[in-house]
Amino acid sequence: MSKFRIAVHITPRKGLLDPQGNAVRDALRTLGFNSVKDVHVGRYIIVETDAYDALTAEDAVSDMCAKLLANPVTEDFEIESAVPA
Amino acid sequence: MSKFRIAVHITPRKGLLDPQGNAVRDALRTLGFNSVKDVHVGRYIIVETDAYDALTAEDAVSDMCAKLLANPVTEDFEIESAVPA
Amino acid sequence: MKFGIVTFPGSNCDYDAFQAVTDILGEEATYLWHKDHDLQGSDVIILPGGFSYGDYLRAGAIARFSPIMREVAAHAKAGGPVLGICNGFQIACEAGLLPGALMRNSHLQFVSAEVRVRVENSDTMFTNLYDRGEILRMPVAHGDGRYVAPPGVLEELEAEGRVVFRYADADGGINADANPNGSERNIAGIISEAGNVLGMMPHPERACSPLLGSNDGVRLLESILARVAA
Amino acid sequence: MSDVKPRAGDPVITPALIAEHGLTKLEYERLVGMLGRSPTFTELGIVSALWSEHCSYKHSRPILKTLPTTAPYVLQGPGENAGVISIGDGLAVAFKIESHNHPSAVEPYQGAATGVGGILRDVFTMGARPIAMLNSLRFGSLDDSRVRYLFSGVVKGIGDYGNCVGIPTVAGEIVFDPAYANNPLVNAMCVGLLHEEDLIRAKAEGVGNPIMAVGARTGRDGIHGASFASEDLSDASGAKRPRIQVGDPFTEKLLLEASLELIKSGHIVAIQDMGAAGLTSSSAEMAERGDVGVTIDVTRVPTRESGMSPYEILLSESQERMLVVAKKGREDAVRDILTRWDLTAAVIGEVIAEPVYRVTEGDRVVAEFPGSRLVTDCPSYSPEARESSAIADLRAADPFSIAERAEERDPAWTLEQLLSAPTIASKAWAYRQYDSTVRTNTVIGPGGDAAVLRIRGTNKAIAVKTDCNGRYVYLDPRVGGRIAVAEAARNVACTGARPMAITNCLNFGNPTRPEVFFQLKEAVAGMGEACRALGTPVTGGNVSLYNESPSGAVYPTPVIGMVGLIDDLSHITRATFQKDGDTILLLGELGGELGGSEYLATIHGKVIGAPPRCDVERERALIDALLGAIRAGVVSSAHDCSDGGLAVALAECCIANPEHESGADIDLSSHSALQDRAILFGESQGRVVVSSPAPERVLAIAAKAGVPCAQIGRVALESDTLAIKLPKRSLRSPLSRLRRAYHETIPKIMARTPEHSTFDELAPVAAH
Ligand SMILES: Nc1ncnc2c1ncn2[C@@H]1O[C@H](COP(=O)(O)OP(=O)(O)O)[C@@H](O)[C@H]1O
Ligand SMILES: [Mg+2]
Repeated sequence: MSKFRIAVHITPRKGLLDPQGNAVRDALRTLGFNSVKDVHVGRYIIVETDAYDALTAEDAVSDMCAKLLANPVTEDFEIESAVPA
Repeated sequence: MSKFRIAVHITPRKGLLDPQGNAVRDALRTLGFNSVKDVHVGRYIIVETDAYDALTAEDAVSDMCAKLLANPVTEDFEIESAVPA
Repeated sequence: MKFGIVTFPGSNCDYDAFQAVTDILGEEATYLWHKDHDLQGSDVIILPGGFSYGDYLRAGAIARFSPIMREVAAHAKAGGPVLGICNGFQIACEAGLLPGALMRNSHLQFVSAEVRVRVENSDTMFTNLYDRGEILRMPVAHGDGRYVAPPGVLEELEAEGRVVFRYADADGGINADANPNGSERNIAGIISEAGNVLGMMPHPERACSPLLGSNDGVRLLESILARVAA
Repeated sequence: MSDVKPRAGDPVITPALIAEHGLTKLEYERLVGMLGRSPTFTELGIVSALWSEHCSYKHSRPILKTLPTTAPYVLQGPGENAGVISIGDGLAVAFKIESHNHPSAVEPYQGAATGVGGILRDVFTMGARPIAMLNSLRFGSLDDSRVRYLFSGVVKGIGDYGNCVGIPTVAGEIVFDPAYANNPLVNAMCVGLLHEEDLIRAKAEGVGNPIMAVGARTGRDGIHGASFASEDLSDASGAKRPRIQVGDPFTEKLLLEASLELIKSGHIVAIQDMGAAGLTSSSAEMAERGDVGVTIDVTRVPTRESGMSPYEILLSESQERMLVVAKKGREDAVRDILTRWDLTAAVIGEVIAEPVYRVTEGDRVVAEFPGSRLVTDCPSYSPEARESSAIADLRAADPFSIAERAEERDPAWTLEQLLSAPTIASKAWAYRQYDSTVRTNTVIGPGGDAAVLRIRGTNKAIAVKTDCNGRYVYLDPRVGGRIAVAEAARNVACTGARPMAITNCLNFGNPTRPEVFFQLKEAVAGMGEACRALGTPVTGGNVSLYNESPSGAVYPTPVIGMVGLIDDLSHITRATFQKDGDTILLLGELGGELGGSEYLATIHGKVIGAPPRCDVERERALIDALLGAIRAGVVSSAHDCSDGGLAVALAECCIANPEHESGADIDLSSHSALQDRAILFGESQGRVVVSSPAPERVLAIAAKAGVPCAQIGRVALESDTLAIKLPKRSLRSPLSRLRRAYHETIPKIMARTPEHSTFDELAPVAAH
């Protein structure tokens, strides 16, 4: 067993209203960043877990996303490659 | 001008209590993911902006982070390379 | 004396602050629109509670860039009193009028309850009508009320008597059970270095009538009156 | 009439498509008859939404007509966005309850949040400023992790939305029963305050007046939510998830302020929330009420996504939107107000003289219906109603035939079991997440019998509460319907308020099943009887049918939202014991019934017997006596007996307020004709526990009103025990144990699952 670090990106599902992203976009424009077209705000989760190898670690995290970390109704998730921690 | 997409990771500053990370870690263990050692929860922000080139876009986003997107007292941020959107 | 109460988009305790000032204190109050640049001659500024800009991103993060905040900062710099309540406290921290930050409650839930706070410093322009060590009852209602500050800053606040209120139990004990949000050192309210900006999570403006459970907040407003009028 | 032709790219109308739209063959024929031709895809969508149960009330309209709706103080009865009653001093109260059951079953956080948003809009479109939120929730057993996930998600959704908008959530009820396992009920109620002269109705008027879309932009959210709400929940519902809308309470707050400013400005003639079936139902209903025609151009509707079809724009259920009929020439003034609040307003149509409902896409007509027949011609059904014989058998069973368990020899054990039943235990875990004090009017918040809000500028207050015991309605719908109203009235009266009027939310199963339709008919009949006797007309409500899952229908649950008026602040009365040495009295009869009780359900796992009798005239007398005593100033506290009976009521009087506990000594030993357990835990109706410093005055007032009343004990502030002498035994419970049972149960259960409260938008567990 070795320790791995896996990063997960969770973003609001496309097409669903993203009030948080909209508020940040508008705020940035008010601050003078007029070229900002769009903003999406999601979650960034880092999981440190023991596993036999990177693949097993990634599989486990994918399972965690489906079960807990992401809300399948409103969110999409993306898992980065595991790195030794 | 072209459109770029820049991802930003904002994480709770090390050493600060991360109750959300701890709660997720405990929850994952309750669900049977016993090998999970630690979890950190941060924000993932995607900015889509117009800029002359990738570098200018990244600079602008770095400025956005310093001004608004991250709280310097409690958070660290990291900007990924701009990709054409 | 005139109180200016800032209405940010999403403020929802501006009305309560207005009522407390006009109805209970019998003083003049005016709403200040976030897009304006005019304090309308206000002597005291209240940054009220609520969810400015929905508290999206971070509580208070967007509101601090509202046009009116430039004048509020100038007013504070000139020694004018500023009272930040709940979301107003969060905005004041984000704006750098007060040190530290307010993070998600440690239990991760919104908390609406009556709490007790102990008066730690009764020698401020906001607390001069209280006794030091006195226990006050006030409502809290927030999701992001956990006060944090870098270690050095905490020591400095303590040393300078700038921790004004601390969550306490009925007997004045400072302990985890009395702490509704996990704030460091049970801190419920702090004051700026110059002593003219107070930020607090509990709602004094909701504690202004025995009919509603407590009028312990009245003397906070009266303290300002006493000091500024003097 | 215009020439309406199918739009390029629209699906062809087939029997399968018609079925998918929830229309029966007969309904489709009715539509063709009305149009005199085949409908376009857009028209099919419109009709599917408007003729859905949710919008058309096709199975409930004739039944609802039997309810009383008038009183001199009713300014607006059913038919508008919310009911309105006058409370004197030129002031009025607008209130309404609504369900969001199906969305919450699929996505509890957003489902509940958008339910709160919708009911808020219903109230502020009447010109009222919302002053309080309530809710009524039903879930399965908390032992189930999926139920805990639903419960925590719904509570967080309600809290986050109401807290952000800044309206206090002050009262409600939460019941846990396996009957709701796969079909939770989430009903939200809003109460608003207005000056009578600001009352505005959603009635399109004035030919040539522009119709404007105001607030958030339209996206592809929740298309066909209304018809979704009119189907059974099956496993296939999971596939419908993209329909779920996302709420934005921040925009709602801006919309609230902007709308109230708009109404005051005099620039508009009507305003209505775009709720279920969105633009379609709001525009059609406004036209029908005003008996005018309308035309709408979908290309002028501000959208969030590009390429939306007329069908999608018309049926979108994007939140935080309003439809406004402005006065001609005031368009810019309207826009200015919205702009000040960072919101958009766009002219999208016009009121026309020609009696048609017309939708265009630019110049092309994509839908057109004659007159207001779209609304008025919708079908109406009275299917067969027949009681299920299985339920009749349950009712006939004798609860006293059930033997006591060995542990029951100590009644303190039974009492603690009941206090820790999640349905009875303190709901502070939930309502601590609701801001209940914002707006500084909350005199009594969650935790009392009803919530009390003072009315500024007067010496008055209003009391509000939601109530229903679905188990009673299940066992006997007529009696259960009566009890729901009577209990709500009693709760309001316990705070010192005269019950004034109700709103209601009828949560039932599939009405095409005879036993469900029977329940609906009977329950509404019972409600009507109680409303007439108590003088509390119905000013509005909501019907939610098809609350079924593969495991069956929910208990029939007609939730009552009651509003009462207190005309002197000094009459406000609390539920818990206040003063040492006060005499404790029981207003009403001891009763001794056990049928349908929480005792049978919790201790014996049985749902049997006839629910308690409910004599509505006696309920009326009880309320008169109670209010008489309160107004005479001789009542220190008043708390009604409901779930768990007299023993639970007494325990709550002792420990419900953790800041002020007191013991009590009670003597009921003279009632030897009754079983001890029936005395303690029977749920006979029409009873209130009162504490008083002047018991003889209470007795005299009760006698005059013809209400039985007896002294049963004394408040013992310093005692740390609730002691009750019974004919055969006695009960002694240390307050510390009662406190633990009552206050710690739900927090402990919810602590088992930290995963459920982790994120803002909750993550579900592995139940899907
Ligand atoms: N969902 C809820 N939201 C707010 N308050 C609630 C909720 N559920 C229960 N409460 C409060 O808890 C108290 C007890 O509720 P309930 O058991 O329904 O009382 P009763 O039996 O007298 O009808 C009431 O004050 C009620 O307002
Ligand atoms: Mg009650």
